Amino acid sequence: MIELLYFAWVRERIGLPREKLETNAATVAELVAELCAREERYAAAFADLTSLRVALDQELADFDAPLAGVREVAFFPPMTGG
Amino acid sequence: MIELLYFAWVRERIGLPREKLETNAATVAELVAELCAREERYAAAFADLTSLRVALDQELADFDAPLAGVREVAFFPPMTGG
Amino acid sequence: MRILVQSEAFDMGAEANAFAKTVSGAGAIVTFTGITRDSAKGDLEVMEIEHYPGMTERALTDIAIQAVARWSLAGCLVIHRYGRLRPHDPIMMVATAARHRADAFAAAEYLMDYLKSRAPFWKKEITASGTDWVAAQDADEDALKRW
Amino acid sequence: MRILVQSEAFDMGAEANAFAKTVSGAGAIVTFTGITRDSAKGDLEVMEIEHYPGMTERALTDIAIQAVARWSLAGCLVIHRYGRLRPHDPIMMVATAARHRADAFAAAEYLMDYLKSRAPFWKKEITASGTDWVAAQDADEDALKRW
Repeated sequence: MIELLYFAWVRERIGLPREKLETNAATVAELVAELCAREERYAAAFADLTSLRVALDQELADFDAPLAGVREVAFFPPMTGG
Repeated sequence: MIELLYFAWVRERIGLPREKLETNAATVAELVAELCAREERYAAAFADLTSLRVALDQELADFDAPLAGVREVAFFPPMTGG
Repeated sequence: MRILVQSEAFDMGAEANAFAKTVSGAGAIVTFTGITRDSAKGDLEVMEIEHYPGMTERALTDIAIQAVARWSLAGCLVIHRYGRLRPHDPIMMVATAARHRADAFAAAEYLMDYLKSRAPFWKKEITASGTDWVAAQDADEDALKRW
Repeated sequence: MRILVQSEAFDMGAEANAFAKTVSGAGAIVTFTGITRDSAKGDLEVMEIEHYPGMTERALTDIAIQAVARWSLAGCLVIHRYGRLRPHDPIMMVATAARHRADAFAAAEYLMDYLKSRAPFWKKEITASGTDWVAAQDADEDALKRW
């Protein structure tokens, strides 16, 4: 069971800030494909991966990173702090 | 008649902060030569011109700058503000 | 090293003075403060700053550790707000202290460059005419390349 | 633009806050504060700062005018003390404000680089073992070449 977190317009498009998921996805990309197949709002949120960032257990990662052992996956747009 | 000002160790070596002078020197370099000929303490202060700076009427200048029209000549070491 | 992520307002001057008291042997203190700018049309009502609790503190701490490792710093402070800000409200500040000015300036710029693109904050402009997520700037991502 | 040459102490935080109030439309405020460091031996009693009244104000004003002409600044402040300072006393500060951080940082560094080598101040260290004029650093003169 992993926890998914969504921020900024990713959160708005998907319509919720977090959810728990049972998945067999081996990588972030596989997880994204699984979510997109589930419902249109996920497909809309993940339509352009170049405009998205992902963090695994609160560390920035790539979309081809493995999910083994990961408890928390967060998706969000490029950050705009400062 | 021009006014001469000395700062930092130039002031200490010459032994006074300012003085007035009647001079026919055409350039700063000529003025320095005139002062050095006058007394040993001037020669000591002006021994190494590369370690000195000069300002004419409160603007940094070169030692070959002309003195025509200048009212205030200041000699000092490289500045150490900040 | 002090990292504060908070919704409360902060007093830039008071924070700068408090920081200065904690750094000994420093000859140079640099502060940067980011202020909420109005929209181009001058109709910004609220700048809403969303963040990722937990990761934010980790990311800011990592960035500060990098800065301390890279320059000789006598101290390093990062404050970043989240929540609803009004035009002219301070959003964040960093402060660095070092023996010499070059280190203090470089470390402050490094902190800002990384904080802009690597700390999980997102800004949304709320104006009379609607809401808009502020887009990341290519220039901010490019700024990282100099380090 | 505000240039202050004074023997009195100043409060870095209060000056930073007062400066921030005078700049509108700025998204970025940078401050630099120079602090009197102790001598290497830790026996500094007084740092005596001599200056050239009249030329000091002119030189600082010229440097600030250059900075304002070169970067888009919403404001610019320079404070420099003279007279007898103790270890840990603030000597001087500059503050810059701009829409974006790059301009505020660059202008503050420019002001500092020129102020170091082109404003007529001289520092003398007075310790238990004697007095010493602080020598200008080649690195400070070299720093001007980048502008």
